[in-house]
Amino acid sequence: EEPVRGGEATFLMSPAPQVLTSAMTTAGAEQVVSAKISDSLFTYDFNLNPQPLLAESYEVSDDGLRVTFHLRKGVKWHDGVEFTSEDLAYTTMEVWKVLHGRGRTIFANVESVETPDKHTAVFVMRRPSPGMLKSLAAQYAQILPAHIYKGTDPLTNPANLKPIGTGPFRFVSFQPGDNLVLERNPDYWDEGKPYLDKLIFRFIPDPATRAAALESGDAHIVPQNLIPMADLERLEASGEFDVTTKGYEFLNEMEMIEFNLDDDVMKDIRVRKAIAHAIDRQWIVDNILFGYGQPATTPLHHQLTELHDDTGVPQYEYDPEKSKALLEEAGYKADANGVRLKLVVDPLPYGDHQQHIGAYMREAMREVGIDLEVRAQDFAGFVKRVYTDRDFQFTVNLLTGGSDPTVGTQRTFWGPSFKIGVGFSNGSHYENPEMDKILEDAAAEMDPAKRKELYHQFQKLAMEDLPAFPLVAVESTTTASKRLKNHSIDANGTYSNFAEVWLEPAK
Amino acid sequence: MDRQFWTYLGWRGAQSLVIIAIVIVGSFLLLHLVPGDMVDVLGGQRGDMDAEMMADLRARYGLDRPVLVQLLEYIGAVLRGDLGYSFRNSTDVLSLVLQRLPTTILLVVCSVITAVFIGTMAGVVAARHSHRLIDVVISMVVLVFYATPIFLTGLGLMIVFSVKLRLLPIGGLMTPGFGGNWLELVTNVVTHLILPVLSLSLFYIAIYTRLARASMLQVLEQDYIRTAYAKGLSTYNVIIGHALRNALLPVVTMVGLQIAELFGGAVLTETIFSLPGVGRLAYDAVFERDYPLILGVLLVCSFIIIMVNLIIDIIYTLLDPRVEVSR
Amino acid sequence: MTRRLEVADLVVRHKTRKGTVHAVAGVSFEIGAGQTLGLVGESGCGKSSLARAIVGLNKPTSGNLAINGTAVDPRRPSSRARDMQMIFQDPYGSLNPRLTVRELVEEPLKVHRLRSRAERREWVKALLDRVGIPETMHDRLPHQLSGGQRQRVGIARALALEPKIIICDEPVSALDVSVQAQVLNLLVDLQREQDLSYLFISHDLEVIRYVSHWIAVMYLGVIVEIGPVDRIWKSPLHPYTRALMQTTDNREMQAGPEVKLNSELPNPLSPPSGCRFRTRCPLAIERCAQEEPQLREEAAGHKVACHRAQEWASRVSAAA
Amino acid sequence: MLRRVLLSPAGIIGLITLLIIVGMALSAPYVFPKGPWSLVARPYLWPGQREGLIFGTDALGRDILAGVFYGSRVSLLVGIVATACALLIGITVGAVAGYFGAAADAVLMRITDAFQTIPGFLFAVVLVSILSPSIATIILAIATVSWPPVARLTRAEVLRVRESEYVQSCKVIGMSAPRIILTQVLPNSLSPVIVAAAVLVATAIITEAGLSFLGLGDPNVMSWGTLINVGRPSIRTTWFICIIPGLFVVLTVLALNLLGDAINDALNPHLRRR
Amino acid sequence: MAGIKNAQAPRPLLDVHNLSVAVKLASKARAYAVDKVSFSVGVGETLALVGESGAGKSLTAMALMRLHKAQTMDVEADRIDLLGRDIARMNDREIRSIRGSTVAMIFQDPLSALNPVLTVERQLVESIVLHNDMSRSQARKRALELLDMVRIPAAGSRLSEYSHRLSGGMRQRVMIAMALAGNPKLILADEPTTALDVTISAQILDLLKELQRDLGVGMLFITHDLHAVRTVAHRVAVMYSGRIVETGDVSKVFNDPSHPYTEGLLAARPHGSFVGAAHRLREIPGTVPAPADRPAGCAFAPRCNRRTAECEVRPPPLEYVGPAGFACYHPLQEVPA
Ligand SMILES: Nc1ncnc2c1ncn2[C@@H]1O[C@H](COP(=O)(O)OP(=O)(O)OP(=O)(O)O)[C@@H](O)[C@H]1O
Ligand SMILES: Nc1ncnc2c1ncn2[C@@H]1O[C@H](COP(=O)(O)OP(=O)(O)OP(=O)(O)O)[C@@H](O)[C@H]1O
Ligand SMILES: [Mg+2]
Ligand SMILES: [Mg+2]
Ligand code: NI
Repeated sequence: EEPVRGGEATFLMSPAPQVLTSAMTTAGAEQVVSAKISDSLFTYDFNLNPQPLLAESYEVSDDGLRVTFHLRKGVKWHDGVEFTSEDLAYTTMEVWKVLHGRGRTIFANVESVETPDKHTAVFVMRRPSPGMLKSLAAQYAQILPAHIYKGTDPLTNPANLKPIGTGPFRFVSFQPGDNLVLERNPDYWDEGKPYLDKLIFRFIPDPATRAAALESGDAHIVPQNLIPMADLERLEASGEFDVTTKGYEFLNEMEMIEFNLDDDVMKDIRVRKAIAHAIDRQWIVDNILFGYGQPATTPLHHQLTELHDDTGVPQYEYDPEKSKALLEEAGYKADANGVRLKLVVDPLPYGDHQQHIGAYMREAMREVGIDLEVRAQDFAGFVKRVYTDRDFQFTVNLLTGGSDPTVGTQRTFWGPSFKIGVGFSNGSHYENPEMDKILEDAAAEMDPAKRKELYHQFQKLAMEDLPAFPLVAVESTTTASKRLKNHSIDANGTYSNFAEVWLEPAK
Repeated sequence: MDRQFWTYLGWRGAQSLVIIAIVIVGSFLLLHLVPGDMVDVLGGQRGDMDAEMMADLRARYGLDRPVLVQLLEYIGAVLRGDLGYSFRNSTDVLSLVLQRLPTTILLVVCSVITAVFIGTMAGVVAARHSHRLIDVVISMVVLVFYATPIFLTGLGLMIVFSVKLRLLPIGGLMTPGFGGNWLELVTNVVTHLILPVLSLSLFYIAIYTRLARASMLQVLEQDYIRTAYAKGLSTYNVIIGHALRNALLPVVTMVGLQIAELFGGAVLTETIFSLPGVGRLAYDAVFERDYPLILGVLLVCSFIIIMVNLIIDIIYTLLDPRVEVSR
Repeated sequence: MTRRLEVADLVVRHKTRKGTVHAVAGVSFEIGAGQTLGLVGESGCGKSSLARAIVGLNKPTSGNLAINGTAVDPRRPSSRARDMQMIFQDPYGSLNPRLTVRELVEEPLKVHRLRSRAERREWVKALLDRVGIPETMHDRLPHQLSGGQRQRVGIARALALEPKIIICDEPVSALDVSVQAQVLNLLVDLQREQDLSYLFISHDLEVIRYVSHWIAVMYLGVIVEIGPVDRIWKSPLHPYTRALMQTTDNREMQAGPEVKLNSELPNPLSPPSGCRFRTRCPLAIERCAQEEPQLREEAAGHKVACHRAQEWASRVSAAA
Repeated sequence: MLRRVLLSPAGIIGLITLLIIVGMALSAPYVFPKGPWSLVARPYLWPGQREGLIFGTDALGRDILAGVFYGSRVSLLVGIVATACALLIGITVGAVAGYFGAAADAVLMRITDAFQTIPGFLFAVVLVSILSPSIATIILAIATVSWPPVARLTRAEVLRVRESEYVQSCKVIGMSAPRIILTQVLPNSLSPVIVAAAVLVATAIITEAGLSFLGLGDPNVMSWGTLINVGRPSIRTTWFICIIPGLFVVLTVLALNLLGDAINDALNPHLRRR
Repeated sequence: MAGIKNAQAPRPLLDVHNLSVAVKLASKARAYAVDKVSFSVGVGETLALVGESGAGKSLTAMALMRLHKAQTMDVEADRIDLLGRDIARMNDREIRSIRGSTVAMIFQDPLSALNPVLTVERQLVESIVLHNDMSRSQARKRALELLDMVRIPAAGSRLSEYSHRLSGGMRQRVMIAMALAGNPKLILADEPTTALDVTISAQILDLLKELQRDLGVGMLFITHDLHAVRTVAHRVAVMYSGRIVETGDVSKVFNDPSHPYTEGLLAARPHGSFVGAAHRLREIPGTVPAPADRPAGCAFAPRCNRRTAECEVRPPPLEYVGPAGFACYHPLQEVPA
């Protein structure tokens, strides 16, 4: 189909972004909006191979300690200033490494950035970091204009709310909590693009309202499961909307149980296994996720096609009898009511799925004689309870795997990442020197085959020790009007810059 | 308005200050005595902050000092017109709240006016025909409005008028990036507000109808109504000229008592109709443990509610010359 | 004659937002055993304030009180209850609507833990019998009684503790004429039987005259004239008393200056200087504005607070 | 009084509806011995789609009818307990402020004012979320925001009754202040409060539903609000999950209001017949 | 004291025949709160309607003006002639046209009878404009005249006052001024002085008497104050439990009553002191029956010491002896057989 220029597309989101740059935050909303305003070095294809954006090409030295980026020429910031390697150097060293939650890990090994000329930047590494190259999309690595930020406190720079970027869309207006209006950048480096005249973001907190807005034609695209799953079938059936799971290959979300290994009951692997056997994960996929996901076989998401490998990895199929036997073995006898032990689960209060899984587990656990209480709290309470007070038994958590294990999964299983007070770190408090070594080696391994093997060992060991039990590998959905084209064409999906997106004129 | 009136107003002003002081101290202590602070949430969301960084942040935001010290400083700041800084939103609380306030005020004021106007009319009609069919019908309809939770009304109205009939926009205060002259702007805002205002006011229409009906019935029993009839006035003139103003007095009082509730109800309405108001701001702030912001919202709301009550007192004084005696 | 109740220089103030009302501005009198002091005056002159201060419902600002010769601190409304009781004006409002007649009369005894249960029953029965409430009505609630019956229950309740002093604040004003007579007769009979002392408040001069041994006339917080009933009735000296008499069918009043009032009570928040009555008094002279007249005895027990009282007093005695 | 209530059609309808709901609450464990949580069938079954599930199933395949039965227990419990707490606080504050007046009145009423100037529902949201949602915190929050009107009402009534002659007469017979408050003032000033209580229960039920709607319900307890919350995201498609419990909220609130009105009417002529 | 003598026989202004007011009770039953009363008021004459509380005096007045509550009461009458027109048969519009203009009313409690939120001027001018063809400014002038007429000092400044700022006597004067605004022929005064102090009440009675004489209007003066009757009325009708039991010239009725109730009422008022004379007041035992509990025969019979079996069967009719009449089988003047 031939793209058509013009038109306004409306993009629904929730929560609302608080600032309009993602260089200093990991919050999803900020990532989505800022990607449209400011381009990153790369975007990624569905197999997570980098595709040029602001970096036309790159090369890595054999020892992996020098990474050279050749930057695109003739790119201008929205205020007309030229984009140079200086911007990249500044952002890397003073923003990503210092202020960005993930960036602090991803770029931890970057010692300095050399700028031999305006269009070349060389990352000098302390240790090789192959994972870094998977993480240069806008959401983790948004480049800031040095001429605006340098010498200021990036956290309070007014440009955070009136961003100046290099991307296909320019900032027009922002009503915090309500809407953000962007317009076409006529000086975009990729001439002719973008196609849309205007891109409007509306922040709608209520799921039913979002569905209604999409249906009434007030909006065109809703990313990341923000349309209630129960509505998807009907919307799809109406013929006016598309539901796709493409475009989340970098996200790789996983519903995972984290067992608190500091807890006397949870310490016992038999109990952990018993819990694992008591859960019918296919039921969860079918009934809670409406089929958008798969029972997880390893801690790595199946969308990480290069590394995901479950051969020889122990599996915990749904088997209540086995579960009961394990509990029996662990010394938990059933009382008159059939109750063997009482446990408390803390589902992550984010969206409904964890709560629903918690509610399902309460019933499933009853089958095997576990009286499960589902605790409710708000997000802050959850984080404090689990990561600071460590006053919990197990969670149902939603963990982002990211484009590479080093970005996400690693922190859940790597001993040193256990830090009191740090959210979404090693919540289980799992410490196994063998595991630590595997993960550290894998992180620095440049050879893809060896790397794959190391991660295979990781997957096996993780499932043997079972500090955390991966329940479901979630597939996120984007729901969009059929009139909106080209919105999920790479691994960044709705997180990409939307330069290619166009809107079919209404009939 | 004589000196007495001003003394009275001064007295009310002093009372208001005391009330605000109680609100400040009370909510401040409440928020600071519960577990979990903003840094915990921040740490959680960022994913990889270490304890040191969190301690740093606490020091930076002043969260590491004794609660009483923080309280005193907060009070000092409030007196200077500074409600603190919302680190989550990278803005100072006051400007954040003020930015959102117009929407909420618009919503609440429109709802109050709608509720009082429709409610009073319905109440007067019902009282005028008390115990006849029309009264029973009005009373029942209004009772159903009253019994239906705001969110059901809101979602219902939205599904009917926005999705099915596509008559009115789904939510928001105006079309994003709306550009047009002021008349178009007003029209745009009005169309956006119809459903939220309706869903918020239906509940209150019920209250005012019942109140106006009861108060009208009571007023119609009064001797001065008999006097008015004895003068030879027609029923219409008696009701409009003599009864209505007296019957409105409890309604006016009720508005004062209920304005706070309306602000509360705005949380739900703003959530459903995605209006960028303070209700939603506070709701979001709660989940982010943005204490300065929560405090700021509570404080500004209380302040506004107190001001509204002062205004209502003045209106009351104008409507009822007896206040100087009765209060 | 023993002095049952002595009141000296009693002052009662009410603070309101508009200012302070001197509802009772220094009142002194005494009541002997078996005697009634009738207190008349226009509405708002402070009759109730005075009565309430005496029984302890108001805290007086200053003043002294003695019961049976023993001083009582008027600012501490402690246990005056057994010596002194009160009968209220509103027969509908003065009885708790939730208690039966029997319970209402028994209540004071219970409060003071007097007598055994059985004795209490007996006593209540006797009391109710005395005030003329038939036994069939003992278990009724107040709203099932007529006004006169309620007032009788109120009287029985007041008598339950066998006090010797009863303060009656307009006990018959709210009653129908035909019932009024019943209650007045009851009160008079009880006084004779039990040697009671009454402070009897009314603004109906005929009623006051009927029940009282002594009459006091109050105006804006002060007693302007006080004396034996016959003296006051036949030869009132204060112009205000004379004005009140004009509103009755008093044909015995001795000739004197004709006083007809054409104005209303001045604002009690700012009473006139000098003689409080001077603004309405057709006979006021200059002195009245400057000097407040004191109560002076013009004849045995007959005291008047008027600068010109002696003028008519001499005429009255001359005529007598 | 009951007779008077039963004489009015509104009173009868209200009472019967309420009795049915109480009946549901009491019979829930017998009718649905497996409890409201058990996953009986596929999620999102429409009412009547499968035999025996007349209200269908919710987002997890739980029987909505069972949820409604058990929900009535919780909703009524929340309503009644929260109201009881609010009444306890409100009546105490109101009675003390009204009877003793002066300083006690000034202090208590300013505190009451302060509570009344904070948007109630918003405050409840803050309270429940920072104390973490559970049935206890929900009750606490509802009670906290609903006592001020009770205090005001009680105070006004107490002020009225305090000035009545029968209270004066109790002072004259030497009754102590606490005894006067308890035996004279409160019994005679609580009728409007009782009427208000019916409405308070109703309001508490609505508030609980509202809190649950915002996701602040107790996940371990099946209330109507829980069902509404579960059904809310998919209200566009499977609206019945939300609407059925919603209708029960409406019904209960209606019934309570009708009953309150009837009690009010029954009390009033009684008081007026003087 | 003697009643006021009326020189010539009055032309009837108002002639009421068998007026009844039925009150609907809670139990759906009806009770006659006013039971077939007949009376007339002549031009320039004052008829006092006396009786104890609940006798039906106010209802009688209300029924004449049709101001009773239609939902709970029914009014029946054979005939109510007002200036030759039968107002019992008038429709609502016609009744409204005579309210305030031909017939005016004054009520017992002037505080509650005046609208608290409207100024005196607003209320007075409203009446004036309604019944006279006047502009607002003329009406204002007329209002001042009226206030002067009822002797309100500094009338000009009172116009802008609200009723709660006025004293009781002043309020009643305003009410009277309002009643006079439509130049009525008949004034119904329902206990106009009961709420007032004795001294003020005397002033208002004087004023009413004067106005009535000067303007030549007829007045139905309702009261339970026997002294007031003597002061202002020419004739009196005594009501007991919804019926007129005795009527006649004031001096005749008061000095030589025929009905035992009238006599009892007069004797129940204290005259003299018990202290010297040691006499007790004459009591009438029992209380006035409520309309629903009224006995079949003479309503007064249960309290009457002259009753016979006859009295309990049928109510005695009101029989006239000349201008006076009474309803009793055993009048006081009866020569014992
Ligand atoms: N509680 C109070 N607060 C303020 N002012 C009061 C109070 N009680 C009485 N007053 C004022 O004190 C004055 C005397 O009142 P009081 O009730 O004693 O008069 P009274 O002679 O009993 O009148 P009445 O005949 O109407 O009963 C009046 O001006 C009244 O307004
Ligand atoms: N609205 C009403 N509903 C029922 N009964 C009524 C109503 N109004 C008056 N009555 C009854 O009618 C009877 C006559 O009342 P009315 O008011 O005419 O008495 P009244 O002679 O004016 O007494 P008062 O001296 O107290 O004014 C009373 O017994 C009263 O109870
Ligand atoms: Mg008094
Ligand atoms: Mg009357
Ligand atoms: Ni005479």
